[in-house]
Amino acid sequence: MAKTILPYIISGISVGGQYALIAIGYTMVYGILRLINFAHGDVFMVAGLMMVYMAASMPLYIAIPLMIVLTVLLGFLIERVAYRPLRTAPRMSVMISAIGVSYLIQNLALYITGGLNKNYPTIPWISDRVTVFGMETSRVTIITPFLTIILVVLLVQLINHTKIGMAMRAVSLNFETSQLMGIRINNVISATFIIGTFLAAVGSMLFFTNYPGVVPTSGAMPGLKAFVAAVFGGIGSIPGAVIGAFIIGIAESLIKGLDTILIVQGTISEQIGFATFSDAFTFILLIIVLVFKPTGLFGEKTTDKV
Amino acid sequence: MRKDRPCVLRVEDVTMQFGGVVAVNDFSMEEYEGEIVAIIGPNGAGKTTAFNVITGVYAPTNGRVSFNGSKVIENFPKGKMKKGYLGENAGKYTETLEPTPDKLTALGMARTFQNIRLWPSMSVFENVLIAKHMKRTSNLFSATFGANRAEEIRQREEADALLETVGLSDVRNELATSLPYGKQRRLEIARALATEPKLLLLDEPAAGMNPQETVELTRFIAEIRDQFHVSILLIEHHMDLVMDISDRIYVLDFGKMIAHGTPTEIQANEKVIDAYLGVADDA
Amino acid sequence: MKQEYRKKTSWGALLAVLVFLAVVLWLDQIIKPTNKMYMLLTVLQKGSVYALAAVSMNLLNGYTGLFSLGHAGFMLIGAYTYAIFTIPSSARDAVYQYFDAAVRFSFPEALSGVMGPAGTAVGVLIAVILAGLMAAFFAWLIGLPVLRLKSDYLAIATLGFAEIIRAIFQWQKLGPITNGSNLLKNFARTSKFKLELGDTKLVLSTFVPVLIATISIIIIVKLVNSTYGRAFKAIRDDEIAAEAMGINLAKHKMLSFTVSSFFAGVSGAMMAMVLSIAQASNFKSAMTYEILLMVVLGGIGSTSGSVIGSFLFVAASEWWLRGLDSGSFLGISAPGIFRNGFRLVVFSIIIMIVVLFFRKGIMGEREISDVLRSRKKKAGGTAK
Amino acid sequence: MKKILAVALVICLVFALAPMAFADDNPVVKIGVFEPQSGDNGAGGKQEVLGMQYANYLTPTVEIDGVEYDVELVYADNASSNDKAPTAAQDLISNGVSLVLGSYGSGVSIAASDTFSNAGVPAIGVTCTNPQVTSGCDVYFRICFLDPFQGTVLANFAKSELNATKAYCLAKLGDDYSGGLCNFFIEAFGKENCVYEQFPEGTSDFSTYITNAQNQGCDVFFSPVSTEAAAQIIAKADTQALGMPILAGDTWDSNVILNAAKGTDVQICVTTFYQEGANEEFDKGIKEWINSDKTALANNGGNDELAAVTVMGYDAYYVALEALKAAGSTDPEAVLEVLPALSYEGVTGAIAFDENKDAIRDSAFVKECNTETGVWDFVTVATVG
Repeated sequence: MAKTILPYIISGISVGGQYALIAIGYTMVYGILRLINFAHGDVFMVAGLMMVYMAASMPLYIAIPLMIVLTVLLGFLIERVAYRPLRTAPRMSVMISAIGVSYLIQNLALYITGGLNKNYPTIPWISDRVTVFGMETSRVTIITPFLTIILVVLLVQLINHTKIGMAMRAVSLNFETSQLMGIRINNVISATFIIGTFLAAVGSMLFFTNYPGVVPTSGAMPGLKAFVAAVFGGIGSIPGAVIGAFIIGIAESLIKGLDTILIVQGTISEQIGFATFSDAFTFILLIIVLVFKPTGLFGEKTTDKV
Repeated sequence: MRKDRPCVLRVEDVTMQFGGVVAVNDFSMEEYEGEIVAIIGPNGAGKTTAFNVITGVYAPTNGRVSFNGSKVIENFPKGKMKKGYLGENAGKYTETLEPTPDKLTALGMARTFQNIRLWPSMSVFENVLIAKHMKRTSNLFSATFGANRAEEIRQREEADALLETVGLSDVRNELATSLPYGKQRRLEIARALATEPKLLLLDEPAAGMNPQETVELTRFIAEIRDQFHVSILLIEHHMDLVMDISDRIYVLDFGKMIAHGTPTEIQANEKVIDAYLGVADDA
Repeated sequence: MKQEYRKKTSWGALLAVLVFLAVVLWLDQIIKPTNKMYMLLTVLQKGSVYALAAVSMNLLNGYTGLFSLGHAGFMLIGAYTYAIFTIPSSARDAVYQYFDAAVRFSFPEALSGVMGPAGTAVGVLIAVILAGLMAAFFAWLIGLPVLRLKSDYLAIATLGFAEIIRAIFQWQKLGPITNGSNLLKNFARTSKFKLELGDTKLVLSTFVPVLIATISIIIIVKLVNSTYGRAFKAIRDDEIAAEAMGINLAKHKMLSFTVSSFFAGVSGAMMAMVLSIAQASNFKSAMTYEILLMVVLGGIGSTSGSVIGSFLFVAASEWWLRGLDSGSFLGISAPGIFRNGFRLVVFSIIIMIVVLFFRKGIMGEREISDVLRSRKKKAGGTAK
Repeated sequence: MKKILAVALVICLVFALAPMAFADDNPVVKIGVFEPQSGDNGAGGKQEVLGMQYANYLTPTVEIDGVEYDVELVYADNASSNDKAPTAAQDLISNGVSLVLGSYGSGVSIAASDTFSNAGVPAIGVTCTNPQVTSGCDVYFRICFLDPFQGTVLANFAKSELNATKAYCLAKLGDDYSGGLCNFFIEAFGKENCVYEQFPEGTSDFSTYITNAQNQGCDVFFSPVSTEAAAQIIAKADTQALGMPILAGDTWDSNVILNAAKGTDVQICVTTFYQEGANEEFDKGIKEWINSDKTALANNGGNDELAAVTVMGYDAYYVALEALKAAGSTDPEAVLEVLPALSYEGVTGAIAFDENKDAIRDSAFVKECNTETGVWDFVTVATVG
């Protein structure tokens, strides 16, 4: 039994770690701007594409830092160009703008790649094959969760113990009041986007090393799932997003293997086709959470003012 | 007091807690047909919260509200609230009755809002007409395919008549939010009247008005009580207005009712003077 | 000042619609598929599908203020319902290649047996309505839990439901009904819509979808102008005030959601009809986004805006900007830049410009009739 | 007001532009190329087009009814997507093509068949192997073998050559090519001995499917999916030590697979239409051409390793020319009339159509990937007896 399930769990934890790195960007932006940044998943994809093109023309030790810097720049620019002008507009307009940005990035990527699958460069060491518990896998699978947790701990430290972190917490509690208190909202928002895209860039490196094909729509599904993870954990809460991401990663992996697990167990005799629902399951989880605990696992309750 | 008349609204032991904060604590009151009753109290005393409980916006933590002799809202502390309940009447109420505001409006309660909530994209006329939606007999299909023409014409005429009565006919086609403040207030009241209520709840109708406008409003409120045969419950800070038109007054402080009586009684009440009038001069 | 309420049948508008339909019917006869101008018909066909989809989405997002992103899911239900119930029995086995088809009933076929050629038309109509009803039914099921959610949570929940619906329709176990994840075809489709009057054949390939869309949009316009439409707008403008004025939020949101989904289902059926195939994998969330962008382009809260927006969108992406993809555009030849995908890039930039700088879209919240009226006023000097 | 003006301006512009397209009266015959240039099958589609382009480069003109015509290839990208296919097809038809070649991937061909049939423009399927392509459409012909045949060949090969007793079959949801081929494979291999799974579009995590195959104790991994997915499956099969041979259909006969498999220890066998080296002269010519043309080289994945689909594309072009010659007209209707009786001796063998408008072919090549050198090794020619 354990041997049957273990590979799914390990692969799930690894995917979960990658979702977590994307989910943090969603949850932080939502916490501050109340905006579902639909373009975040696409930024993640662009990070992958940049790596593909840069690794072809320069050594990895230059390509990786450069890719991270450029991705962060992209995240920063998106906020500046597409969200900042709409700061006072209704929430729906901003969300539409986010969808528009996502549409633009995907189409741009489609144009540049010609719609063809691009193979992610092999990053030495992390993509080597290793054996864990008698199971063959790549090293990236094993290091992802650890790296994720280290980054999250660092981030939490940053938020709890630095001036910008305090400003972020203040802004997410109350936008207008913080503004009145002299916090430079724009700087805080830019910082949020920079941190979010930085983590997405790191996440993209791990994700695409693990699943080495980059297409224009590569970011859409992981992005959506990461967002669901953020909602699941309670939007605005960083530990919540991380835990949510791990749960979703593992659940998704188990769903894909559920037929096999049940057949090996002897519970069922033929395929049921659960794998069809591997993406949909995430959303089923989302709807259950939204209906029964709309604030997620760690979110705080708010009351509307009349 | 007009105890000879039927009781329109009876509030019993209503308590509203938000987490550890008790906004309204064991508030009880009644209002009889044709009365104008005011709730007063310093800022943060829980007046608007009490309003919101009565109109169904919030489900109370504990207590009961009856309207026109029948029970419409009832609740008792449960879940997290059960442990943290700070009121005195736990266990008195056993039923859960939490209607949404529209149900209460359908029964004959209508309200205005402290910070005016007109429908901004619509004209003055439409604002009143939509309030008539509730009185429709048509369903989605008959309305879409124009089978409700007679009703539609009638409702339009009624809305126009109402605008005429409240003196807003001249701005009928203006955008509601383009009106001056005083007229917006008046329109909000007209809109509430369009639902043909028995009880009209006015949340600080004179807020932000100058003395001249306040005097007009005072007259207006008295007029509509007589003309539309409604009882009126109002929250107000303008003491002139309150003392002028109220039949009775309830005074809230920190969620608790500290006094009630006729304007003269209240003006003489020590507690009220200490807690309220003594501290804050009327705005 | 007081104006008499007059019945809003504007004969001018009706005449315009009839003339438009007649022109479409005429174009249908003169433009053959091998003609260069056939693109015009393609645009009319697809445009009417998307116009209805956009108008129905606008009913929800624009008039009721419910930001829902589940449109593609309801269109999928409509497309499948329509397709499944119009495949002739002779073609069933070929379509359900790997399954034993469970549904073996076709409305057009059954009715043409009873009523002759007219039965086919009635059958198609019944299937289209059934497609709408199915979508509305699913919307009702979904609406029960999710309509309580606020703005962006509602958006993401409905988006999720669309994905769930898509997965269900692709499920192998439902193969006997849905043909698994494989495509459905050979059902009643526009390319086969013809009317035989003695010797002359009347081609109806474009006329039928345009007609269905026109009727549906007229119904939606009537709804929007009715007391229910006003209630929807009240909910959009201020939910709390609407509820306080006796408008039952749950009921009206559900009404708007199901009606919108009904027409989404109808547009899904039309999409199947026009594309002549139906497959779950086509109804991705990207389709919802595109429809949303059409609504935004035309102006959120304007029905005529949605119609104009979707025709512009379809015409630009299918026809006018095609040159951007194939080497030369407006006489400029630059195969290096104008290559595959450039059209969509230009297109998405245009959309971003609209979203950022012309937030009201083409029409704002106005309708064509408002625009015409204000022009008439201007022409008539100061007369009120 | 300004906006109305703008809209009116745009409309005027369009109608001003439209007539420009009519002025084209050179003696040109147009052949439509209905192939994916983007999306999942974009890489494969480009390789198939290469063959047509090479043939067009060798034979740019054709004599029809005594008149010398320039042959123009008109492209339409069906984007590997069933909902884009009908519009792409319509685009070709409106462009006045005499006949259409394509597509790589069966789904798009099935999706577009109605459009072709409605316009009466004949289409010749080059490598679309699903039976529905021709069975459901009166104008669709095809020059390759069919999935029932290919599936049986593969199943027999798995049983007899690979000694497999239990097969894991992986297809893409909603993809007629992989789904169809898996179905016919399962039919031939025995339903009870097969595990059949489908992955949704946009899947990037194939490791779970590999674990599934291992856990269920399968001994052959059959996954005739697109080359995009293939590269990822191979990478995962390597890192997770799959431990069973991978078997696939004609799409995998591509240098994408060779590149992905080189240096790994994964065993890969495919069935295909053509074996490199069967016609030395042709091989040499086309390789020279590919190497001389930068775009062609890029479209072929950066090297000159021939894909079978390229060769099929080459043959398809000549079949089209033969049809035009036989018809003696550029009229699609005339071409349609002569197609059933047409025969042509191509590089991939003799081509003729049976009563189902399908090619009469009874053999497929089986190749195995040499993971050290990164080329295909010929295994056998398989037929179904």
